[in-house]
Amino acid sequence: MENPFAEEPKPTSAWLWQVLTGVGLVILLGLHFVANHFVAKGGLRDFEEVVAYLRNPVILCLEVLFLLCVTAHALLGVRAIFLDFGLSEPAERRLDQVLKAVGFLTVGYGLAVTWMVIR
Amino acid sequence: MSTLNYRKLSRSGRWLDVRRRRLGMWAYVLNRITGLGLVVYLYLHLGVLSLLLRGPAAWDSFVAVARSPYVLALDVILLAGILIHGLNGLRIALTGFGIGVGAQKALFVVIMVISAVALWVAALKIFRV
Amino acid sequence: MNMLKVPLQIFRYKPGQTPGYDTFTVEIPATAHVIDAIDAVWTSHDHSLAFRRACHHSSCGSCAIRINGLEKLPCVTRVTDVWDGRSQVRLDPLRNFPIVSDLVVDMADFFRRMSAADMAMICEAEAFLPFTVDTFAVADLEPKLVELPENFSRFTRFEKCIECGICMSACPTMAADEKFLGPAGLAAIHQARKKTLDPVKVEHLLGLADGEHGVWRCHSAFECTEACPQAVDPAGKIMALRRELIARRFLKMLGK
Amino acid sequence: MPDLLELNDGLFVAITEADLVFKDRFLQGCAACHVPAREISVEHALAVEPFLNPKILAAIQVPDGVFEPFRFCLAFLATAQENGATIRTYSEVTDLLCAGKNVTGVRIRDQHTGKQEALKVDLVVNAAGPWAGEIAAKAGVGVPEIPTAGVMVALDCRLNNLVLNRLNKPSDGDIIVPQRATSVIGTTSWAVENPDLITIPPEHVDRMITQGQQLIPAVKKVPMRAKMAVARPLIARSGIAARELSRTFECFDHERDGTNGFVTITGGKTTTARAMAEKVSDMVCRKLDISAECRTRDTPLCSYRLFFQQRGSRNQSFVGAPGDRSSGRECFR
Repeated sequence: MENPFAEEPKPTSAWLWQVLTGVGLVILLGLHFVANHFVAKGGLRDFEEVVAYLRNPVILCLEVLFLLCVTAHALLGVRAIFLDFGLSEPAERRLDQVLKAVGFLTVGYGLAVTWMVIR
Repeated sequence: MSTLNYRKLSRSGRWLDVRRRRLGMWAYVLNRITGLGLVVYLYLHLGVLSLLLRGPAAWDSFVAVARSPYVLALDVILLAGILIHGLNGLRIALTGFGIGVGAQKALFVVIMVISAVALWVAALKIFRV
Repeated sequence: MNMLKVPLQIFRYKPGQTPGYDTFTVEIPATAHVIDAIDAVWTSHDHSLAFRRACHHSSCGSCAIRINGLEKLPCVTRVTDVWDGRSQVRLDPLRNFPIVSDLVVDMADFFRRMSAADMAMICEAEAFLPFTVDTFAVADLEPKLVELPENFSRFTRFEKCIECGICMSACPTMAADEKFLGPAGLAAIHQARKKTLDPVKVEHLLGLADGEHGVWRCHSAFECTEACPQAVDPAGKIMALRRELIARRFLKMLGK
Repeated sequence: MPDLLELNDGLFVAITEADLVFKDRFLQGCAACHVPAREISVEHALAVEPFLNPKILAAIQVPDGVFEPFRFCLAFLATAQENGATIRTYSEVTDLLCAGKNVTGVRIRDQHTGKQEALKVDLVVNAAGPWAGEIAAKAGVGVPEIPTAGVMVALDCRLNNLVLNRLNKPSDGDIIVPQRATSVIGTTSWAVENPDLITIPPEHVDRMITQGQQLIPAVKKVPMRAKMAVARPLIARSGIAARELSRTFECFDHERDGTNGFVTITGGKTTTARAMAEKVSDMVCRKLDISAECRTRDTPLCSYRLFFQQRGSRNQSFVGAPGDRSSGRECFR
């Protein structure tokens, strides 16, 4: 029998991205937290404050970056858990497609909400 | 050769079994549980943000609910998850880059201590507002 | 000779039958190892008990099982170290392997992994004695430098890894993902990579480890390193491979 | 087979005047057998082996090596499997099938399944090691073999690189074999009734430790990792004590006892395993009228790792099987 372990698999950067987005999150979540829950009085902004806050272009960029990082990190994490189930090759490919779709929907939704709020 | 194999489903749940396991395993399981919790929270959070689209009244009534002590208690749990997952993530990143591999257990203890202290401070701050 | 009466609870499974536990009480010397207790069951209680053993001094790696749930080599584990004097000592086959019968597991996929890494069992010896893998108590002996005899350019020594499968059994990732190269396989890739200067071979070895089910599948639980009876430190080797693969990726990005 | 050998040579050292007297005889013996033995200075010997007894009087270096018996054996079996052999592990020979005085097959019990099975064969080769006598008795023939046990003591660390021997006639505790991270002191020698039931006499273990200290004094400072005793098949010679029996091997065609279809190979040691196989194969060929030359001398062995791969199950994940293809039974817990 052929030895399946002796074949070089496709290289992957998933773990590296998980770590990079993770490090990004530590920084961005820190900022997000401080800005939204510590600086804001009472720990949360009311509607007017949220709109004003998001209209600041620097904040907007950071929040969008945060959205990208957190979605990627979360879905890579979910993917890692699913890969631990020892899926077949086609199932692994399907998993990637589904998670990519979920990722685009999540980011799209987040951007849409933000756009409608600051419009 | 006929062999006894464990069912795939029961095998897949084995990562949760921490009986007689050591610190590194606890860190892994904690990281995974907090990670799953945070994914759930992420989508709840995104869902809640849709209230912003329903205008100031909807949002501000949510803010009022969010300031109730019960929700604040949930916030403390969330914060615990974030602290453990975030700091342990840094530990995994470091060891993955080949740094502090020999000290992984000590690192885990350190992050748990930092988490506990930070959580205490944050909880005091949250409930005093 | 001081004798002990030790109750053993042993996992039993024969093809086509329902798995379960059998209990035996064996009489063995107080200085006996767990493998001697298993031997005693086989010789004086039940000749159909299937188990593996060969060298009796942690060199062959064939006897690995779980004693009270933890992966151990029964040939170097004293009964008194795992028995509290009252309760039964439970013996199970390794986890994460198909069970052939009783305490015997199917090592085929384990050795497929080891064959893929193709690590030679022989390596160069350090220039000092005594040599010990760190799990065993170091005697209070000063290390002494050794000189090579004429016509010798080096002393050789067997690799620390005895291919017992304990790390694969202890690994939580291994539990579900059959495609995972596993701690032993990855540690062997690292060791083989360290021993070669041939760039093609290095490329191939790193390529083997650089997959979704290679070094990146590890969840850093470090159970393999904790369980390894030979101080191979598979988790450390996995981290070293990650470091090298990441470094190469960054260098490639910089166009080198 | 270089992958399975630590080839670090060996040292024979003289500790007493009596050992020194033996030296010339030893060197002459080596020369007669074309073994390139050479005397090295005591200072050099102590530099090569720093834990060696500093009081040694002479040291002789000989080519030697240490192997891994289990992997060595697997390599033989893997090569046999690769060449078409079927290997039935965990199968105990419960009886021999006989037609009159002749042997026509074996009855075995597979300990994995518990099933009994009768195998009809052209010829049975009894290579059961210390159990050879027991098997031969089932055919009603005798083999002059004495299962002889020896105690070995493995230490918690490795104290020498070369195989250390006492320069004298074989005696208890006269050798320290290093392997990987251990040094193994050997050995004693006593005849046993049942090779399956060997009780280690505690005084033998003590003797290993005290005798071992003659070669390496540091032995007393190192904890014991394991102690074991296994039986070797020694060929009996009338009037010779077990300790003095040599490790030669012999091949018996039981036609001499009036029993056809049955051959026993016994005695010997792993060092002579291939030669033993050659001798018995030649005898098998002669008896079955096959004219073939034994090729084992030039046949490189397969990797021992193949042994399990050739016979084990396939990894289900890779063949894309949906779900679990096991016996369908769930292990509780």
